Amino acid sequence: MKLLYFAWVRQAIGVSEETFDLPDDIRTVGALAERLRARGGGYASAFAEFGRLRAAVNQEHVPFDAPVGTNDEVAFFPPVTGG
Amino acid sequence: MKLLYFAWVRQAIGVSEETFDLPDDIRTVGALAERLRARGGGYASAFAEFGRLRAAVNQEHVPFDAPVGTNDEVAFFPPVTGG
Amino acid sequence: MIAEIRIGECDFDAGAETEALARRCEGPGAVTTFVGYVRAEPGLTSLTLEHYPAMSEREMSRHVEEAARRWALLGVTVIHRVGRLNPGDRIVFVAVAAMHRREAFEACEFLMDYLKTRAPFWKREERDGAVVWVEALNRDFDAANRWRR
Amino acid sequence: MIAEIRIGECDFDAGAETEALARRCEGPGAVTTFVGYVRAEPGLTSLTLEHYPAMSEREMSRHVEEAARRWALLGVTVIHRVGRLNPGDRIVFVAVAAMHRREAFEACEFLMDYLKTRAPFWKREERDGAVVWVEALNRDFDAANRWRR
Repeated sequence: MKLLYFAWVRQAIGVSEETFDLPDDIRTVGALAERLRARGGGYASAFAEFGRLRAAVNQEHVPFDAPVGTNDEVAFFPPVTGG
Repeated sequence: MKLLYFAWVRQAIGVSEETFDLPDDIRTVGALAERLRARGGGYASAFAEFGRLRAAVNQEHVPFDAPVGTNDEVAFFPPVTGG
Repeated sequence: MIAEIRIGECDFDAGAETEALARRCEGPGAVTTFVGYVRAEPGLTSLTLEHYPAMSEREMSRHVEEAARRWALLGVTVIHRVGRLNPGDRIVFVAVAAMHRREAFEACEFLMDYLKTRAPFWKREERDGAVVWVEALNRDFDAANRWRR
Repeated sequence: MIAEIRIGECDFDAGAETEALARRCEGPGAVTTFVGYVRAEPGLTSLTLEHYPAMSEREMSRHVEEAARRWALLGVTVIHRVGRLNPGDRIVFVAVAAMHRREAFEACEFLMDYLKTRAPFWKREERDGAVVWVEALNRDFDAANRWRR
């Protein structure tokens, strides 16, 4: 799967995108976020508070209990501030 | 006093403005409209239905029971349709 | 609050007016504009606007002052054309500059609703060779009444 | 309904876009526009916008489709700039053409409210030499929630 990070999430982690082999036991966006947080370092700080994060799966906004699959593009970012 | 007519009121009467010596017994816009209607001809048709008319005294919208004085500028016209 | 009100036969450039307003206000966050056109309708060949010159600009100034009392505005431009117009021609322009979009949207719609129901302009249409005065619409008065308080 | 959506670093000409939309729609009665600017604030030296390219245009298309389902619209133009901008620069343009002004006003405000809360753009400001990410505002979410049904 492809992971994308934007704004301060990207800055904390230090990369804007990466490829990730989705483990079988991860079935939701929230579980994926927990696994990424467990990497520590920039990931731990980017994923410290899920309430400050939003997610999209395949370019659509989703809640953290939404399912994820192995071929999905998953993005994590702060609440949007365009316009 | 100065009288002004606009849109189909002006067309029915045939003049756009005129000077009028306000009689002592006319104290409101409505009484003035009745007196003009009594002139007959184009005035009778222009002032046939007060419900279709609006008025302004000294460039401000007023209801037909508003007072008029001898130096006022009084305008009669249909509901506005600009914009 | 910087207001500019113009009535006349001249056409206007909506983009240039929008930019001029933004520059006059020195850094607004939001500018909302409205452009009203002569609709292209089958049979409609022209539209002629007359107004009550001594009153129309005063009335529009009163609307702008009322808008400025209700919302935190930085600037307003109102332009209304008179004379003979063709389908597709611009008739009216209202632009409102504010720090935030909500004020700009509300004040712009308020000004249009008031202009439609209180500014002394009258339209007559030439349709299939006949000349007819445009009738005022109840929905315009309903729209204006929303702002009463 | 004719929609045009553009995202990029290029500036836009609000007047030319308004006229282009009106021409494409062949005789709308009303065009409402919104222009958002980088506010001129003490200490603010620049604003940089980033976005999620694969998603931002799709998301804005979804908003335009939703607006077209709710209101009788003739055309919509949405332009959003990205990259580094200075105080006073234009950021965003939304224009809505309709037969009547009410639809044009409501759809334009709806599109801005949705764009502010759902389109994947992020602003960071350079203020007095420090770089800070702009925080989302509760009032923007309240504004967007007004349209829920």
